[in-house]
Amino acid sequence: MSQPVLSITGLTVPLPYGADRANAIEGLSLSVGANEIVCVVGESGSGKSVTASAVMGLLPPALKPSAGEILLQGEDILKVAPARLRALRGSRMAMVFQEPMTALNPVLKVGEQIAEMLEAHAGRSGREARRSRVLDLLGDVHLPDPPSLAKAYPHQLSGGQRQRVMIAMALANDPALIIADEPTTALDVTTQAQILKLLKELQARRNAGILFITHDFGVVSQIADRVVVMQRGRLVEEGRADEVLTRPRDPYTRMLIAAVPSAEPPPARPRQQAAAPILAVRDLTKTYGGRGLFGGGRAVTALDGVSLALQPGETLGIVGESGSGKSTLARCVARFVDPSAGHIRIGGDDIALLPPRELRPYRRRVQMVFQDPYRSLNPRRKVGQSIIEGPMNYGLSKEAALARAARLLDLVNLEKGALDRYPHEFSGGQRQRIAIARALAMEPDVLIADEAVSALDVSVQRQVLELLEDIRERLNLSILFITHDLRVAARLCDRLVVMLGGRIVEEGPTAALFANPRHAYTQALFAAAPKLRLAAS
Amino acid sequence: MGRFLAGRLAATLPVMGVVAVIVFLLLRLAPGDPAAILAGDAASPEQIAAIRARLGLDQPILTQFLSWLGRLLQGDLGSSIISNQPVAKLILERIEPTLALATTTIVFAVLVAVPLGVLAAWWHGTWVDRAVMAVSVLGFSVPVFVLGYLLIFGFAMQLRLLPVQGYVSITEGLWPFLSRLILPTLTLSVIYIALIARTTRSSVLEVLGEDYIRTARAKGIGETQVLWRHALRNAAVPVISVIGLGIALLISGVVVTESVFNLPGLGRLTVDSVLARDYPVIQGVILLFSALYVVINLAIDLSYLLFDPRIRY
Amino acid sequence: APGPAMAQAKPVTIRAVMHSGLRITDPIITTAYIARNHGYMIYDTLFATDASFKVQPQMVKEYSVSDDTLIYTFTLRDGLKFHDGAPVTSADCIASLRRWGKRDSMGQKLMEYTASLDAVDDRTFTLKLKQPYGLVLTSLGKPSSNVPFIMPKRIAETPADKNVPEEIGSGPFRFVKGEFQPGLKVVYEKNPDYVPRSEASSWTSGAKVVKVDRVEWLNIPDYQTAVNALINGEIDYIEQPPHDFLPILKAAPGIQIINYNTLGVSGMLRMNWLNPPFDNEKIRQAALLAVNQQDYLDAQIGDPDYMVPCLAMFVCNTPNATDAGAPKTDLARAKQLLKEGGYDGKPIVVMQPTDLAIVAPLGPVTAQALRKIGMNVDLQSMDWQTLVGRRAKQDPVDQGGWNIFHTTWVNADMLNPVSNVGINARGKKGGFFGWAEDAEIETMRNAYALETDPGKQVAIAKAVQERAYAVGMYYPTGQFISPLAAGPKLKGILEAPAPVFWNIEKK
Amino acid sequence: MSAENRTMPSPVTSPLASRLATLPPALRHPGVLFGLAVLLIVGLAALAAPFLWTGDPILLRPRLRLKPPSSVAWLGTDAFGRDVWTRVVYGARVSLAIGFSVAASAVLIGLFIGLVAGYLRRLDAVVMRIMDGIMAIPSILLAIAMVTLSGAGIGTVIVAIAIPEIPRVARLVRSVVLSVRSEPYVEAAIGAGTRLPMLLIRHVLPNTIAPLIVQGTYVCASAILTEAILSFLGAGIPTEIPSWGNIMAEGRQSFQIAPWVILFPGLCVAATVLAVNVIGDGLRDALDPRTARRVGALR
Ligand SMILES: Nc1ncnc2c1ncn2[C@@H]1O[C@H](COP(=O)(O)OP(=O)(O)OP(=O)(O)O)[C@@H](O)[C@H]1O
Ligand SMILES: Nc1ncnc2c1ncn2[C@@H]1O[C@H](COP(=O)(O)OP(=O)(O)OP(=O)(O)O)[C@@H](O)[C@H]1O
Ligand SMILES: [Mg+2]
Ligand SMILES: [Mg+2]
Repeated sequence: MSQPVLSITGLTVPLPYGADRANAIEGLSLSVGANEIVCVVGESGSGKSVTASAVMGLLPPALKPSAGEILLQGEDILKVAPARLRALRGSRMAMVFQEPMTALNPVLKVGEQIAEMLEAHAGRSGREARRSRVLDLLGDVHLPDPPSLAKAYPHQLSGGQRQRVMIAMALANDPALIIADEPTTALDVTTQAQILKLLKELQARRNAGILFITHDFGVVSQIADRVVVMQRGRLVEEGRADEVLTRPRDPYTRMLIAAVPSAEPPPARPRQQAAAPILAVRDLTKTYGGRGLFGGGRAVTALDGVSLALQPGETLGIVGESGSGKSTLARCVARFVDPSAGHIRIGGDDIALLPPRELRPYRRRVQMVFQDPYRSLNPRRKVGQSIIEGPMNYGLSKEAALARAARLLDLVNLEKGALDRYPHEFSGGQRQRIAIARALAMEPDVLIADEAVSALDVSVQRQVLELLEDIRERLNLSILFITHDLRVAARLCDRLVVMLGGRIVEEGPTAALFANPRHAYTQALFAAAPKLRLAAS
Repeated sequence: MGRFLAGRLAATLPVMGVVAVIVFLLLRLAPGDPAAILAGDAASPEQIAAIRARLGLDQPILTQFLSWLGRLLQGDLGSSIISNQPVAKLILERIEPTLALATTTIVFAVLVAVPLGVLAAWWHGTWVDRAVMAVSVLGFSVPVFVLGYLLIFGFAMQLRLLPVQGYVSITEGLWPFLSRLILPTLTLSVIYIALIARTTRSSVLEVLGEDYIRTARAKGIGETQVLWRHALRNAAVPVISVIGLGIALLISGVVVTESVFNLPGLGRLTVDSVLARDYPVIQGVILLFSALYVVINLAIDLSYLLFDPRIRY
Repeated sequence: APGPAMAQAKPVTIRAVMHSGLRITDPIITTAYIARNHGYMIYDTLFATDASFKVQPQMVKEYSVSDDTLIYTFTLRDGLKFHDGAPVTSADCIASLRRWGKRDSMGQKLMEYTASLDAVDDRTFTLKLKQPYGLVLTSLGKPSSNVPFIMPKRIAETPADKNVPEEIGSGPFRFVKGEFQPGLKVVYEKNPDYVPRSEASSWTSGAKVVKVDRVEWLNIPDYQTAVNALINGEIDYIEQPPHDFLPILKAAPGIQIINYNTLGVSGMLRMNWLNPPFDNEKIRQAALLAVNQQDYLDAQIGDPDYMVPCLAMFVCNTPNATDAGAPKTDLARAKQLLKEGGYDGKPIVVMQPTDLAIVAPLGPVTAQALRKIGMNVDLQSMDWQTLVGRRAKQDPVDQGGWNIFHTTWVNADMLNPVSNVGINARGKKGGFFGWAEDAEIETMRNAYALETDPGKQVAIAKAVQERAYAVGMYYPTGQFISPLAAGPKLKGILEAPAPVFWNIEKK
Repeated sequence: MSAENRTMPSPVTSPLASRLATLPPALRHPGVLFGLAVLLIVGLAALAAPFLWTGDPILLRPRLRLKPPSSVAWLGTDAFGRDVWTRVVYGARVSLAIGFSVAASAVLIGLFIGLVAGYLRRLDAVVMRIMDGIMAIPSILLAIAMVTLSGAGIGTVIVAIAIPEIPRVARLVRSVVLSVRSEPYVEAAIGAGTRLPMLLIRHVLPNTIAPLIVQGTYVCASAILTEAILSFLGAGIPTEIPSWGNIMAEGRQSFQIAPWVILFPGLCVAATVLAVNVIGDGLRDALDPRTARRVGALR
């Protein structure tokens, strides 16, 4: 192998005083060769993003590397002058940031933002030349109609499109190194697949090295040449992708890989068919906007005559394209938004159009677990207070509510002491378990989980999924489970509905649907899911 | 957009209605009697009562309000009780100096405060930041009239660079016009600069922490460009809001500044007519102020469109 | 607009800052001094008082009094012309006097005794009295508010409680209507048609020769600014710079400080006779014994050069001056009177106008004096117009009434028992605010008005003053002189009981 | 960002650090400490006014008017011969009282209105139009009208200055409420059947505190200044009750011959306003929910 594009040796970045560990990264060494894709995986907070920022010279001021070197084609990033560093950024190395929603400047047209990259590195001087180059780039990343797209603002693009704009920007000056930090976390599998394909194509064409950060093993297995595994700031394992995935040596790697849910639905659970569904939705329609005194602008039909039924003890999965109305459905059922028309029966009563005042008795029976566990807990209230709030609203005494909360914490595998701590003192997985405990404290009939595990890394995700499996058995709970991760759906759900454009396009038992998808969109969805070659667990 | 405009303009009516009612009640409940003022020192109660009757001040408040409203709807603001001049004429005569002062103040304040705020945010936590903040807070701490006197003392009396007082219309030459506005503008803009600079600082500071700033840096563009092109435009909306909110503040400040520098503007007209209980003039001026306020707020909301393409109406 | 002749050379303009802004342009409906000053600019008077308190003809060429002193015949000078070009006629004078007679206190009195006013011809008219009356010429030559200014008949026929529609007189200046901004700026230009008398100027009598093209009155509300502007040469004249600024003005090069009104100004402490405790004569006397004039003058003026300690109600250094009956501060006696009067400790409401710098200091001084003898004082700050509204209320204190307020008068208004409103003892029936009521004084005032012998008038005035102090009509808080300040370019500023702009040159 | 370092929990290693760590985080900010110290001094001086070598604040000595600072009158005398030091010390009582009660009342009332308007859609339009209306009336004018309406007095001045501030506070609170009401934890609480008053108190209110403190300090500072302006216009506190505002307003006449009358209260106003503003800025830095969230998220 010739000189690597990027070679990091012995890099250590200390954390500021008072953090949970001394160094964000410690003695890290890794390299990326030309025309090579190196995937970095590891738990949340293991230092992946800090590594990426260090390479770009974009560490936050609080973090200063204390040892090691970062060679970009032989030049030490940590030692070069700021002007030189600026010259290197964007021309020799470029980065695709994790969050396409926030990484683009909302007030500048995307074309301008790409052109700025060219401008900054003088190479292409003429305004016209730059313009045509921008259009070429937009075409390269398979964006439709580049001339009009270049004039769009970021908020006018879908998540996938923005992600591709970021990539186009990164490629603008043919950099030798591309760093991509979890570029697909927020995307549904179809869009994700497009982007991965694109990256691979481009890399091959331009002979660049790519450092790709992700926690999705499906993605790793699809594109990685080599894999680097990080834990608590250290590199614990490194090797060729197929080797690491199929024959992991480090225990941590093995644990991670074992946590990846399989795409095969487990055998259907034996359940007795109840006579009446606990939740029945019929012809539910929701139109946003359009009304209002001074006109709310465009009207969006987010739900268009959706019907479904949920049996006691059943877990119903909802999958579908981004923007297909999944969250809207969940929020209508929980009555956080008012449906425009239709029926929602809980037990026997139709609550679809009840005024808020009369909803209170039903609130207890339907509980929701939100996608973002941190934001769904009031940061200023102790965990205990959050859990007992609901039961006490319905007349339980404080002692009884606390006793129940303690029991539930035990159920979700947290010690009792957790009651007196604040949400920020917990990890993401723990918080999600607290949120589940809070929902369960209401002793609901139906639990709605909207993307409740999407933000978690695989090991934590696995804990939460296990917890849900356990609880639904013990409490005979009905669950409406919304996800874009087909593996997760396959693992947990008894039945699945597939949504597209506000309608249900297909529905059936999980195994049957996986085996034999009939609707074209369902087929596309399954096809897009990354295939995995993993170590047998 | 059209509907938004129509809606907003429609919403001004209730606002102005509220203002009209509040002001009317406040004035009529306040003690003091323009008739007694007109009648003079040696007037008998009968003479005062006769004047009250002639002015219609002996009618029930509701009747007075309705007749004022009726005339207003015909576009008639009435006449000053004291000087007998039409209110519209009085206001027209006074509007120019106030408008001139307000404009120079806003322009000057923005030109100074925004760069100061940006600098402070950029040098966040350093002495530059602290100096800018200290200066702007200090500016905020000196009563307007004290500052006015100090400026007059320094620039007009000691250095003899500028005139002490007065107003000259721009039609009589740019320098005569400007020279008389410089000190009042400085005086009035200090508070304003403090307010805008602080808002700009915190707003830019917030934006500097955003992901797209990191993206911009990752492109390898210079820091100046990061600051002006990427940060400032995103920080604009709160800054514009505070400029808008500050206009109410400006109107209050104008009152004092106009007296100190003897500018024949609306602020003085307002104070004079309040002190003389010249009801029709006060009502007219306040109505104008509230209309102005509504229009300015609308303009500000519209200007958001310029800075943030995500905002639509 | 300035005529073509003026447009050629730059007009010589005096820029003057007056004590307040002109809003009401009718010197008959208001007693406001600014309106009086305005009146002297554009109107002329039949008679005028000179520096030795003698009444001299002004518009009148000659006059005669019948032997029974009941018929006065007046003949106007030649060539008197209003600014609209019309000649001044007897009819104009009669209408103007009638209107003035409805408003001015001396005018009202004169009209009481007047049987008729008749035109003999265009330039001659007569005033016929019902009985002999001593103050006919004194009234017609009255130097201060309300001055019987002569207006065209059509304007003088405006109801006496309505502002005149036009500012047209026959005086030495013309009002420039187009440049009038109420409360801000008044512009006068020289009246080229004015024919001055040949006598030397003395107060408001004699020649009124205008030596500049324009006079602009500006209202600069902040004296600090006005003083600075004068020093900087932006203005030429400040009518009444507060005394605290005089040291600065004196120190500034070329600034002249001129005591133009040697008669000066008097302060007045006025009690409300309708409300307890000052409905009780003993307590009013207690108050008069508690206060000390020197304190007022010190607080108000500060500079001894400009104060005239004086307890004469009809103004020191004038014919009627006397200190008869004047109280001497005596706290022990005051306390005793207070006890005798049965003061119950209820708070005394003293109104203090904080926006009127010359009156503002009086309230606190009174409060401190009354507290010293054990009165409970509620000193209430307010703006002058609130005070003006509130002092007209005859209600009890807890219903918006009041106990004490202070004001100041130009001494030209205080010279005799008839014109001095503080001595008006008619109570609620036409008395001045405070509504002092005393039949004895009213009788003496009438006697004074009817008395034609100046020596006897002086005796009556003395008796009135003694009685007025004894019943506690008011307390004079002291006389003072308010000088004017002028820039180095002004020459020839005249002494007068009101600021006048004729005879002033600007070089 | 360095704001985060400052608010990172301090290491429990040195004794000083551990003592600092026991302070609420907002109080550890140096600006806040400085501001509090200044306010404490001014506040104590106001409370202990009679014991600070002061005389009678309303004792007129007309013969001693406008005397420069001397051993008799440390800070000189004003145009009534009153002792400036005494009046400035007593004036602290009034000025602080005005600053704080205006801030407190404007914040409390504005908070209530903002919460209600932000949460009850139906009231929102009406209430906010009224607020707009009040906001459109120049505050000085309203104050003059109020003062002339009910007479000059501390109470009136406080009400007069507070009223125009209420709409600004209400707007601020409303905007916070609008953004908080869609937070998942608020929905979670609704889902848990929490009734409206509790929902507002427990979940919405705490989020308004940080911006309200900033706004409150701003209002407090500007109230002290507005009182001075009102006195300047002759509609302020009665002269019998010394306040920094009316001392300066009365002293402005003698500004050039007796600058001490204005200078000392002016310095006091400047120091207090500076202190209050610095506290406000410090609290904003320290309590910024974004900073707080970022710190939390990092752990
Ligand atoms: N600005 C900062 N100031 C202080 N500590 C920081 C900062 N940024 C990151 N850290 C710390 O550095 C460590 C590594 O963070 P990093 O963002 O690299 O994690 P990551 O591996 O990217 O995790 P994730 O998968 O959640 O994105 C964490 O302990 C984090 O708390
Ligand atoms: N408050 C709202 N106002 C207007 N439109 C909305 C609102 N919320 C959602 N929508 C629109 O309704 C449609 C469905 O949104 P929803 O959030 O239900 O999608 P989703 O299936 O949950 O998507 P994702 O997987 O991206 O979360 C989208 O087009 C969205 O833009
Ligand atoms: Mg990361
Ligand atoms: Mg969703």
